[in-house]
Amino acid sequence: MSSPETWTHPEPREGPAATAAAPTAEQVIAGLRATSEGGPELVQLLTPEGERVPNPEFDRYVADVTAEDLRNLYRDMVLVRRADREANALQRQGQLGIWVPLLGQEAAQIGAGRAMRPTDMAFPSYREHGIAWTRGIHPKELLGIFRGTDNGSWDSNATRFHPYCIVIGNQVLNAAGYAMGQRFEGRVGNSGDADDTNEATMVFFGDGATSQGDVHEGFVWAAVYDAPLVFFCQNNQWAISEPTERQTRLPLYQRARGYGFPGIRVDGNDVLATLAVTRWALDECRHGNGPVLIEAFTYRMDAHTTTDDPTRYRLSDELEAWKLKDPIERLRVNLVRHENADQAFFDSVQADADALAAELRDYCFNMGEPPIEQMFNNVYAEPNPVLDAQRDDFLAYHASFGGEH
Amino acid sequence: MSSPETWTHPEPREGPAATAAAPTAEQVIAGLRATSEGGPELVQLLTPEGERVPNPEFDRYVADVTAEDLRNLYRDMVLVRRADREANALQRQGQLGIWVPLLGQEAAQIGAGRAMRPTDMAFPSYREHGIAWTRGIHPKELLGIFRGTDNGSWDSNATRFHPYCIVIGNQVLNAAGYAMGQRFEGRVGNSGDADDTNEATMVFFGDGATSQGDVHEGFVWAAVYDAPLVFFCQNNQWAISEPTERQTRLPLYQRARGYGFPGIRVDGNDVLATLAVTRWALDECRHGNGPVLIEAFTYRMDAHTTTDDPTRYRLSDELEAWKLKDPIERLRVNLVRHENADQAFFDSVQADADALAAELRDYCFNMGEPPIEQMFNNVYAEPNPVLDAQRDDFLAYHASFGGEH
Amino acid sequence: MAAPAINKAGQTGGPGSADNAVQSLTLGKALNLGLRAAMEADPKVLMMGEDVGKLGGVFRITDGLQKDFGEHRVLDTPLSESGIIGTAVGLAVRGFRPVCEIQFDGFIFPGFDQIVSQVAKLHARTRGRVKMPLVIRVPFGGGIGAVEHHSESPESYFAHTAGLKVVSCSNAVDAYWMIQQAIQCDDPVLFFEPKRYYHSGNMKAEVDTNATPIPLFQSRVLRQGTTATVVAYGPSVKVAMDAATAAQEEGKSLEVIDLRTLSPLDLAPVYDSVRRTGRLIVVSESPSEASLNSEIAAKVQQECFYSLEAPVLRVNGFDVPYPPAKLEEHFLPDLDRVLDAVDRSLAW
Amino acid sequence: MAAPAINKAGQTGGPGSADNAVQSLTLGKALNLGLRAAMEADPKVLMMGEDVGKLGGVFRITDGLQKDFGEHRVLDTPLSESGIIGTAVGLAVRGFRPVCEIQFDGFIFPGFDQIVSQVAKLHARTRGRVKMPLVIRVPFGGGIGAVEHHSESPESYFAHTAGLKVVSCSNAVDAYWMIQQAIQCDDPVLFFEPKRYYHSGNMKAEVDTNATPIPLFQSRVLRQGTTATVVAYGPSVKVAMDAATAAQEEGKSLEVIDLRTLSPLDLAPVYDSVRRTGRLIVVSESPSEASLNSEIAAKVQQECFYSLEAPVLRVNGFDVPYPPAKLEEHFLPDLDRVLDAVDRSLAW
Ligand SMILES: Cc1ncc(C[n+]2csc(CCOP(=O)(O)OP(=O)(O)O)c2C)c(N)n1
Ligand SMILES: Cc1ncc(C[n+]2csc(CCOP(=O)(O)OP(=O)(O)O)c2C)c(N)n1
Ligand SMILES: [Mg+2]
Ligand SMILES: [Mg+2]
Repeated sequence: MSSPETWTHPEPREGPAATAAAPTAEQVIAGLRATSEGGPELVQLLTPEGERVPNPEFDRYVADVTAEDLRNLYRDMVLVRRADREANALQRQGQLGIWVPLLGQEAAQIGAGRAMRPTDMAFPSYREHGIAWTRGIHPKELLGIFRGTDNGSWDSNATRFHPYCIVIGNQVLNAAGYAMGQRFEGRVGNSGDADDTNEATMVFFGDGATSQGDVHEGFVWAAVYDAPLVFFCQNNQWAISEPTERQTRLPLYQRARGYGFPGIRVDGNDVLATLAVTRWALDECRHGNGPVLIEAFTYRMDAHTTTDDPTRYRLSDELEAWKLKDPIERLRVNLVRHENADQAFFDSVQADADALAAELRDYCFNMGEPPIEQMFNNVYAEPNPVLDAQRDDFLAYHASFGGEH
Repeated sequence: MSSPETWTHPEPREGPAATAAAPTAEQVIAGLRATSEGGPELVQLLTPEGERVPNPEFDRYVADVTAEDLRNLYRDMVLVRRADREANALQRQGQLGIWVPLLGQEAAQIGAGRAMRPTDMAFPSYREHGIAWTRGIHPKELLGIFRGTDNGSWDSNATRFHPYCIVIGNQVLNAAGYAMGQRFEGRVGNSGDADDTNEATMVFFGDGATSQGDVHEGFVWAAVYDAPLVFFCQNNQWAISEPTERQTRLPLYQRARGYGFPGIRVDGNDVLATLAVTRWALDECRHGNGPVLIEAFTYRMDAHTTTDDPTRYRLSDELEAWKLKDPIERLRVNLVRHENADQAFFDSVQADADALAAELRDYCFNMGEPPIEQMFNNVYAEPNPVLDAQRDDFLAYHASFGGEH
Repeated sequence: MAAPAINKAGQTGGPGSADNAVQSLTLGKALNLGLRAAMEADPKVLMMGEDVGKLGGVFRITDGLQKDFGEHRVLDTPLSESGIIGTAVGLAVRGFRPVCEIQFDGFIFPGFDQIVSQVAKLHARTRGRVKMPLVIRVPFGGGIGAVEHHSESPESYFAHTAGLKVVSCSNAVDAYWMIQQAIQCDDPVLFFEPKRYYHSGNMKAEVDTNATPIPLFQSRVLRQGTTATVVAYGPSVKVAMDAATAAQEEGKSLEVIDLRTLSPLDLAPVYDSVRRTGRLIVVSESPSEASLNSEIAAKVQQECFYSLEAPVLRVNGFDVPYPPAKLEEHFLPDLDRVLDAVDRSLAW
Repeated sequence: MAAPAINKAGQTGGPGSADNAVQSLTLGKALNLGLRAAMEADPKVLMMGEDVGKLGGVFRITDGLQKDFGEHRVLDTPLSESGIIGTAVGLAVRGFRPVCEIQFDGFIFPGFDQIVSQVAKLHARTRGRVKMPLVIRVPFGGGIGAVEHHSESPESYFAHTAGLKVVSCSNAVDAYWMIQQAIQCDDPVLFFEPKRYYHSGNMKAEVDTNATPIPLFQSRVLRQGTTATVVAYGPSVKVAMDAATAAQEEGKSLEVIDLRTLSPLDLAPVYDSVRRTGRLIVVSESPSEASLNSEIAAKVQQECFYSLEAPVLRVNGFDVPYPPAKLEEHFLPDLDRVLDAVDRSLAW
């Protein structure tokens, strides 16, 4: 597999790109704007300094969160980040064709993911490694996508975590349909004990995706069919090289205003706030008040993918400003300040992270080559004589090289 | 050409459709709701009874409208309705394959159309016979579409009236692009005398169309590029058999709220209000404050097309209620009440309408058959040897029948 | 297959009940009864589309279904084709078997991305874990005197798309069975219906709802002959049959094959036939460049290389946008163009 | 043609100036200079697409253009392909000549409706009054080790669509000229670029910016031969040429033709060749069912019926979704599969 470097960039020999343009004034302003706190309507429960701020509306959604729960959220985030960094390194070492970093979005994903019940369903985009983690999917199950052996190896039925979706935004309609199905099956609006049988769906997409027609149609359908669907938009400020200004005039959570369902902006670097807001949104959906749009205001701290070069389009100042709001750091400070975690805990998390990284690495190095038949199998659920003949011909042809080919 | 009746309905022999269902309770309610005045935010300058009501915000946009202007608006509406009815009759007589009635939407279209300057551009859907009229297009230029001889014979460059668009909603993006072009060429935001060089674009679509992804993308692009584009949605309450409840929870003008540009609902049966609101919106656009969404709240008083049977899905009560708000009648009453028109005027309009109908009829009866080559010509602007050979072969083949075929 | 066996369908009373097993039906009515039978047989079967509920669809193919099965099984959807197909994908993931109606052929394109990127690929993407038992019904083809976008033949786009299956019915008997078989199929099926014959009285046929249908993905020899083979599908089958009747008067015996399945193609009967007749004419309303007819020609010239006495000849719509109605008689393959192709083949 | 004459392009200094007329360029750089020349030659030429501005596109093909021509001529657009193409239509109506970049082949489908219903039909719909001088650039094909949707070959969909023109370049010289010619063409052109060779150093070629290019819609014989003819386009041309080199060592002389134009097809050189060699192999990464290769086979079996000594054989990608990267070497036609087809043809 050729390294993606060779295809998204001119070869190094050609020298530095002629126009590695410095960001313009507008971009500087946009960048700085983005580092503000996300506007007055941003829901925040933990400040960047790790202080717990009261929120009369949302406190009750995390009233049951114990110190242990907080430690678990912290552990989730650290492990997910560590897996992300390890995978990024594996790409650099040529073990993966490409990697899509999640760095900086850990709180948004762990907060949202941990708000879900096992019976809820999730439709991810392609950067949802943290959500995957909360669905019980080991990071190694993601690797096939990026190494090029399969399109992800988890069981989407068992985990209720749909396959990654790479076509921007079109999974949103699939999620809307699934949520309609939950409603049609009577899994919405049951009260009392039967509340346990209620279900909801979450769909994940980025700021850039909001421009796609399918996302709009998802809003329309979910609204018209009262579908129990939480639209979870991770606004990480960038769609590859394009700032959110290329997609919208208004904060994205306000998009919901035109459809008649609630939209809310949460501090996506605050795991507690994200947990609270997502719990609220899922509750609304399960009780028949869906859909809901959540904009998690966060930041993509790394490149778009390992083939991307952010220095061409954004200032490093911007990244520095966001580092002060690191999602993991603020929970760590909070845990320490309230003496909810001691050094032993942090050491154990560190050890777990090391072990996870080693496991991931090991797994990656030992991933086999997929069998040729895989390309032909499962294209159809039922027989297809035309394709079967193609397969048989090719396998015979291939065998004629004595396995050398 | 087979009559559309034979293809959209079972043959008469098969008896009445088994399930010509009476509307459900929800539909009755929906229908009645629709006959309300469109909500508190509806802009109205003429009540259904023809009374002029003051409107501090919009009065100034029609302050220059003289009695003669009012008479001209009336004349426009009567002539457009007459052409519509004549074409409908021509379809019944087998002269047209299908007709798309405009009945009931005359005020929305004449008000909007007369607000445009000749240098503005319009992108219609397929029911915009009234807009066409205001662009100086004779109704006979529309007939080819419905008789099946061409796709409309007007010159869209000269009239600045784009061809009819039948794929729901996709002209909205085309209009957004055109308006972007106006901006790129510096035709927006010029002040003083140069205001005359400012241009804007209007795009017309229905309530049903608002569900299409392309309409959303049109909103996004126009907003992001500050395009001088007026989105003019004629909410005629129905998309074929589907009430607006199938498309949205909220009044449609509120859709704009999610994009950061103004949305406004106007009484689409009030030609004066529509004129005022559209003038305002075009002004905003020309001065660089676009885009704007207008929802013209109106009613489709006839079937969707001549092949449609509205008795299957809506109550005749609904139509009766809307008849009380007839757009032509209210202006007539107003003209009479203020003695701005006498019987001679009404007689002359009647005579003009009769003449127009006769002309249309006459034109229709004398429309020739299109030449076979037309099918091949103009597929490309430059030569295409493959198609040219197909054409030559077919023309030779056809000629071999001695023109009998 | 997840759905109940097909011979259960339509035996529970109503229009398709056993005591009334043979009925003379138009193609449209046969589809309607086939859909009804499928809905009765499996509560997971849903109908979705624009105007399919109260109105019964602009062609009335879903007539009466919403009334009898309710608004949660027959959905009058928002006006968005990507939405219809995209939500159907999600419903299928959830275990439903959605049957989507695209109102007219020319309006399938806003849903193209969902079809190509999701419908066609989800089963492969999940290595078989997620099935896509989805049917997309498309009234297609011309001859109805309609306006732009209402008479197109987009089937080749889908036959070119790996992961989809594509079929077309040409008569009431097939319509009744094929739609049920398509709904039972665990693969996504694009189902092309020859709208011009929906309500045609002289296309009525006796449909025996107790019969055992032939499998969905098989072509069928409709008429045997020796002079040349004519292959067609959907609305062109009638053209081919009419041509065969006319040819007979001139002493030419045409073998006519109804393709029925467009993907996967079932060309064994065609190869058999061409090996006997040595000549093949393929007929379709679709433009010809890079089309299904190109594929048939490409396959037959390979499989029957030594049997062909003339090249495979194609009778297609032209490579132009579907023309205004007054010109469609010239665009559409007709009996004369088929006979002309037969003559050219014979004279090769 | 509305745009200034092409030989003016690139003669006004800068990288393409006269005193530096011959340069050794990668295919990607040649495209970049071709686009620059087109923008210099005609102020109505616009670039639009995702990330085409500051970033210069994910492949850097528009590198430096926004900096030099401004944000109103090189548009970093919202993330919506229907929007890119749909607004380009409006801009073209207004008199612009938009060049749209689709970031990867698999992402053209959300824009499919605009292409099929508007781009392809507006000129016919207006009986020639509205021109559509629009170019849609599509980096296409595989071999880059990418994830799903990034390696597809959707060209057949467009070749099947009346009203469009479709071309593909296979080398730097063609890339430089063909992109300028496509932009000057008054018809909409789908422009397929073999992304896998964008930055390939050993595909560098000497591009003489003062030369006179051959017309856009012509195929070209790249290598003469007598044993069999091999036809290819885009990335497969290199495969065909490599096969010809390898075949030569075995004493077989392959004639290689680069199609260049996929719609309209220019098969005269192919017919000529097949009449001499009697054998034809067509190569393409696209799935084969109802594809361009089917079309070529269908046409050649007709035009060269008495010359063919074996059927036209196709070497295509398989009819499966493009596989994960580790399997793409098996999916993609390679030298061996071409040689195998040559052998099968010879043995027929
Ligand atoms: C339909 C489509 N168009 C283009 C792309 C290429 N692409 C991949 S990611 C991306 C940017 C997405 O930005 P956003 O939605 O903000 O998500 P993020 O990557 O920031 O998480 C683009 C343009 C794609 N995958 N799908
Ligand atoms: C993409 C597309 N899908 C379906 C249709 C069929 N169709 C024609 S008109 C119509 C309803 C349109 O309703 P609305 O937008 O409210 O406009 P109106 O006809 O009421 O003026 C439908 C579904 C179409 N023309 N285009
Ligand atoms: Mg983003
Ligand atoms: Mg309407």
